[in-house]
Amino acid sequence: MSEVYKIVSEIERNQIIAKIAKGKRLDGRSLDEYRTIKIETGIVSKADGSAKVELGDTKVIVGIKFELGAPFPDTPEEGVITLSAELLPMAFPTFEPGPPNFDAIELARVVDRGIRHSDIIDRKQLCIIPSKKVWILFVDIYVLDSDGNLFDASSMATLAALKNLKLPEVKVTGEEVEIIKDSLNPIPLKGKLAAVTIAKVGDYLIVDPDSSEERIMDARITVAFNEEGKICAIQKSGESSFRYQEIQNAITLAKNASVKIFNELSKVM
Amino acid sequence: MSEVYKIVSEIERNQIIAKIAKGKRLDGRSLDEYRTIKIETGIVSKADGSAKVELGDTKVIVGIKFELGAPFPDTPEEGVITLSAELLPMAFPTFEPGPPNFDAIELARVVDRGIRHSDIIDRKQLCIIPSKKVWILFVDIYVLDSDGNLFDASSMATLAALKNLKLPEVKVTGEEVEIIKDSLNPIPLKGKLAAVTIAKVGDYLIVDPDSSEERIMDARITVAFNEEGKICAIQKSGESSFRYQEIQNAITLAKNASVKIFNELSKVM
Amino acid sequence: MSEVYKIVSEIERNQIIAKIAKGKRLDGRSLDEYRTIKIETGIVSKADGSAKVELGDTKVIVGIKFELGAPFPDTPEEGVITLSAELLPMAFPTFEPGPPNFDAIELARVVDRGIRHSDIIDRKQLCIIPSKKVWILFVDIYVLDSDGNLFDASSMATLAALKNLKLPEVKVTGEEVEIIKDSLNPIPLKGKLAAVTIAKVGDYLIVDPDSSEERIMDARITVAFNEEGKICAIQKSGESSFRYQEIQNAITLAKNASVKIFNELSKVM
Amino acid sequence: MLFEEKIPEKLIRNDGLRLDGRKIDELRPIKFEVGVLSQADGSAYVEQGRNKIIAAVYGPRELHPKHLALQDRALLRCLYRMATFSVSERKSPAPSRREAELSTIITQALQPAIFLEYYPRTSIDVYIEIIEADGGTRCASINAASLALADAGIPLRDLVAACAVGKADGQIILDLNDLEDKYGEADMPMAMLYRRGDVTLLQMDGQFTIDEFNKALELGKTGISKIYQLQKETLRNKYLSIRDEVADESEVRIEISKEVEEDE
Amino acid sequence: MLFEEKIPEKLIRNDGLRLDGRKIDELRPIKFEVGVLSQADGSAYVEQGRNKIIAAVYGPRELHPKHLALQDRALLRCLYRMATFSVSERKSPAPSRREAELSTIITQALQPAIFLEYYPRTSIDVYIEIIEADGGTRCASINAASLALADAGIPLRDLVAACAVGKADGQIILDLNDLEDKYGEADMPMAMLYRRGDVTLLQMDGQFTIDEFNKALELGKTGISKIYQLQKETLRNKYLSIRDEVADESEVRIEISKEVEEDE
Amino acid sequence: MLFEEKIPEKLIRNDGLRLDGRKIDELRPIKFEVGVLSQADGSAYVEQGRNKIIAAVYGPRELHPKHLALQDRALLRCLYRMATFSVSERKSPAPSRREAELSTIITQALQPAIFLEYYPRTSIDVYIEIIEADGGTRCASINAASLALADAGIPLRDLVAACAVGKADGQIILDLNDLEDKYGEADMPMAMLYRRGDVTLLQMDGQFTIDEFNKALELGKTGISKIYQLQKETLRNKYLSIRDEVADESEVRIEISKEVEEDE
Repeated sequence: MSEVYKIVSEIERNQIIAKIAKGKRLDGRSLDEYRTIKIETGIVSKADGSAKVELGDTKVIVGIKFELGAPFPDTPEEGVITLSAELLPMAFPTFEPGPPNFDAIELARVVDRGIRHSDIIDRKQLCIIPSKKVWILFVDIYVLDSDGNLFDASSMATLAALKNLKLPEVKVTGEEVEIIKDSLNPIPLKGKLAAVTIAKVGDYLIVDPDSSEERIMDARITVAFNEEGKICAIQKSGESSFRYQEIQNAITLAKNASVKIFNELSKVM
Repeated sequence: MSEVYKIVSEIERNQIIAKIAKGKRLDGRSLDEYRTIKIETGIVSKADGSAKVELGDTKVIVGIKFELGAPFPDTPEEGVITLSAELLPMAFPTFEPGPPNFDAIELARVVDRGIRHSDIIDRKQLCIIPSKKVWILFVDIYVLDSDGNLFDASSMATLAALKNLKLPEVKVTGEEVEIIKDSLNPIPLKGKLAAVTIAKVGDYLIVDPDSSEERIMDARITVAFNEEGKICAIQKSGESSFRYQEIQNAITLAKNASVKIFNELSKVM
Repeated sequence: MSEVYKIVSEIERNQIIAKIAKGKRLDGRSLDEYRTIKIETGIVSKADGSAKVELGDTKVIVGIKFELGAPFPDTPEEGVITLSAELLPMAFPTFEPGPPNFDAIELARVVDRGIRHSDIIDRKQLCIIPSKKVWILFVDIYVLDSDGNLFDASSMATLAALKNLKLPEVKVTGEEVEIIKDSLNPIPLKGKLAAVTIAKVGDYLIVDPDSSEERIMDARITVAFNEEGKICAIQKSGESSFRYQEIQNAITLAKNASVKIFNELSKVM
Repeated sequence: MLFEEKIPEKLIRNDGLRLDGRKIDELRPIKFEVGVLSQADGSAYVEQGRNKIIAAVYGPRELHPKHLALQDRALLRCLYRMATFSVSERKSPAPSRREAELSTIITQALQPAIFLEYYPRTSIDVYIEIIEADGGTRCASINAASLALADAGIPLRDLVAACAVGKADGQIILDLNDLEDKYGEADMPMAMLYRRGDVTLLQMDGQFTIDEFNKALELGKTGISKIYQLQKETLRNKYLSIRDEVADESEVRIEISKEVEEDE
Repeated sequence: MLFEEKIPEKLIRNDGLRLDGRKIDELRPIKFEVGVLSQADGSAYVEQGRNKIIAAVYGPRELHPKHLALQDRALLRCLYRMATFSVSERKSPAPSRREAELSTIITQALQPAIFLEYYPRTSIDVYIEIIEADGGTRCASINAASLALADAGIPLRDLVAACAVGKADGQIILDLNDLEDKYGEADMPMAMLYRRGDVTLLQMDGQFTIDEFNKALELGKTGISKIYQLQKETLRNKYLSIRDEVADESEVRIEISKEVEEDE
Repeated sequence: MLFEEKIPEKLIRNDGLRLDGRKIDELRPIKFEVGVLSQADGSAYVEQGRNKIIAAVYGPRELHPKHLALQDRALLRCLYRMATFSVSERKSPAPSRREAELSTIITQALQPAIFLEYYPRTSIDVYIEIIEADGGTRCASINAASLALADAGIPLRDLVAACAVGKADGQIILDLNDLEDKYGEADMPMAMLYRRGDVTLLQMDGQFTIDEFNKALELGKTGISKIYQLQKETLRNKYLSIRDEVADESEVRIEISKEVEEDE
């Protein structure tokens, strides 16, 4: 980071904090206000399931492809969901081409853990012949435009793409699996999931940070809830720490914000 | 590129163009004159087919190894030809060790496309049991000495190595394939292929550029012909463009030069 | 290497040589004296065999995991031993994370060649069904603390870990291999192996160099002996050469030092 | 690909139209949009048939690593990538040789259009993502990238427009779709600085007699001219809409690159 | 893993104890040792349950490659690696995504503890090797790394202590072992600068009601306080033993970081 | 390898000769050629038995990346690669560990021969390509590289000559071929600056008593002396042929490295 950049960044941080101290953010939102959410499904006809989410200016596409394959040895009766994320270099000036870096890995893991522990998908229903043949779902997240809070946007897009996914029926003869043409059905999902990210900026907690807020924030915590209000995943990240009490405040803020996400998801699910 | 190098290169370019304007090139050739071609086959006894081509000072070796394997799912009745190229760091001062760069990939692709679209090899004759067992040919091009026009030299060497290739007979019992010892036969090739490269230098088109001409050229076009005179592949490359009319002139020049290549190939095929 | 570092290194080299010329080394050892050896086995309960060796301050851990797998086609009646080494970046200031560099590859190869050519393990006893199923042993050397002479320390640790290795019994029905639970047995080893490293410093030969001696040495030779006193492997390394006569002197020094290693190994084998 | 594709018996129907109903010299439906991303300096979205492609431009900007910098001009770098779900059979997320090759091909096709000498020691980075592929992605990518460059305000000698020509059932056809690309007799992608008449991309696979080649070259040029007009319209509309927006607020007038505008 | 693991029916026995005999709020046996390596600037060995972990520190030192250097502080880099034989099924020696992820997680957990601003343009490298893994390696690694940093004499705001809490058979439990981690209902690793009350690591997988979460957070803090005390004792003992050694020879007294000592 | 190789019962026939008809202390037929490439600064082609190897030298030249440069001498880098078709079973084109290992071994074998201190901060790059392999490629590569270095006019203390010795059917044999390498009882490649008596490469696999070792060492030295003579002859002939060529044109006389010439 150059010295000049550091000074600019320090000035920017002060401006943002000054505004937040008065209960407002640069784009006019209040501290606990979520940006506009727009969800579309079925946007890629060659994908087996797909969705696009716009969260303010942030744009994320998720596409799913299925394959037949073997289950993991320790879960012989469960299908496999492989989730990965790419932060496309077009999405932000500092994103670079290359294999997934920590941020991309973390993004995929946080979304994956939310989906996994919310029990939204019964992996058993992806099993065809135990220990032999299961559906393998490749869920690929592409961040096209990164204006902050990729965790929440990607989580919504993944859920919507899973809802949009269709799998064919199969005919099993012995160990042979034959796919029945033009027999596509959606897979049942149990409930929904809302991941909500809270950023810490100085002594303040703000909901759904945009990219300028993320640039100057101290730390961040993402909390995923299921529809019953249970916490299914938490991830604190960033170079700084939360005070013990702030953790509890963040959980409350996130819980409140989850309502809006559930509402938006309901429109497509 | 250092400033000094740029100036030197500018001077060199001017010298070459001045000469070309008078109808001659630095090595005495006329604009449409091809260098001496020397083709040898069977130069590596551990290869299943091999050839060496010298085009002026350019030296290229091609070796072929066969393996038994599965066909591609979308061409179950065809064998597989896998062609790759290495620009050995010994071949030119600026060539570097490492995985194939764009130039090596382009070289392999241009040779491959010529071979593929000229229908010289009937891939069906490489099939043993449809969908199960076919011959896989690994055709590897090694550039040892790079004095320009690698496309044409590699294309000739690949053709000669394919002519030199011998495959064993097999005995098929159910799905078992047994290779019959000491039963090697060449594979039938239908016709020949001549790839001819034309470089654009200023307003001039020259045939078979050497490395000094390639260094200062604006752009390049390679055209591959089969023996009937049909075009089987074209590749324009280089950082600059051709005028619309120049494209047609280049095709004519290439067509004329192809005669010499067919003559040389006839000596070994 | 910075100029300053070079001068410091030159001074250090002169000090060490001056001392050696008087028959002593910086840590008080005589030229042909080996450091204290400490060998422990069974130190990692999740490994199938393990050992730790301390040679002075040098610390090496070796762990072995077995798997069922196919033999190499050219040795259908032999199990497979795959040996690799990691020079952990914690072990020395200049060791860097990343794939094995030349030093790590050389370390693994020298240990492997000693084990292989000493015939200590009959690979045939690792065969279950010829051409089909054999035991594959993954022997992994981790250097934790590198105070010189990794070859000898790693060689001892590998031997001790092999002694500590236990394989389960199997029941073979046709081509099915069933592993019998809780039926672990050690594998018989024929004899022992002692690898001894001699460093050349100026005109002197010293046994078991530590890291400061290795830093300033000219070259190094490692000689592995079996219990009958036969040479099973030699590796000369380093940027400089040995005089023809020095080679023979080094062999004699190594032979003498091997006695101590055989003694220490006897305590655990 | 779980359901096997049926190989078509013919690509040109008895009524002389192609399987998708187009005439032999007809382009697929095209949709161009610019300024679709918030962070990039310029961006464009292109649909050409069922191809869905986004291109974004960053630059001219400082270049890392620095030793790649050119003393006398900007370094143009294009990166062509396909989403894993953009094709029938899932594409591995690892960069393929084909992607590396197309990245360079596209760079070479765009390079002659840009006044790179205005920005020595910088880089101009063009990122192209194939969201869905349907034959002719390299040409559609060039069209998208060219729009994104203009949207980023980078001075251009001319827009680059691209289109493939080919041969199917013995006839020369324009703008091949997936099936025609796969089962046709020849495929020849072209790109031109149309107004200047410079050919910056020319590749060919298949078999052409020299006569067929000449005919194809001419048809390609015609297709390119239509795409070129559409690119310019897209930019003009964007420019007008920006002017409208701006006018509402402050009456300030924004000029976009003269190069793009002058040839009407 | 050749012998299949039996999935336990219950994780809490009828007598209220866990399968390894611990109470629900009891830590596993812990062994801390510092200064275990000769070449590293600082090092520590940790056993926590059957976890066996070594951490070593180099730095502050010159940083390669230089362009990574930070102008205003040291760059902290942690590298978490597992030995191939540390787990039931052999781990591939190639670095995994999980290792990359944990390396960053651990870096973030330690970073707030270090006065990085004292050493601009340098690096502080922390290398962690898992010799044997038994659940909760990330927390045990943080404990080891924190000790190694102190052993290297690097000025710290506070020691970082870490411990996981979770849920098994509906009960909130402390310091999960392998089985509890795998078959329990929730796992929440935490790290704190205990004395300062700063949470530097918090992750959760599984399901917690908000009440359970609050209870778990509190139990985690209690576990961390015990580990924190043990870390300090370990350093104090080392410090005393060094003083003894030194006293024998020359009576010179060595001061270790005041930060570590003052809070007794 | 589709046809299985038959393992030979004996390597030494009843008449005391080896399977290829050689005496136990006889070298394989050798062909040395220098100046075989047009672009490289120096080059050599070697056939030793059925080994076919090309070596080329570039340098002393500017070194990239620069941070690898040595302040007090040139950096010697050898790269040993095998063509995919050089061995019975196709070699993967990816660099193998064995190639990396041999590259360093060969660098160490050549390094003591070169006046690297004459060219600080530069690199001398030696590229070796195995066109066909037949046992003993590392020694044949050293012989080729040594000639290429001389051909490039790089000042040498002495030529490096290399040869393997080994054991087969209990006898010490010179210059092992593929079969002897594979099925023999010991293999010991050696390289020397022959005139100086310096051993720059010594490796051994197999089993030797100390007596056998001493005998092998002596036989290796004898083999190396013959190769050394042949290397010098090759260079002398090249030198004469250059002088002839030059004389025809201009009577100018070219001197090649005195080091190479003086010891006749």
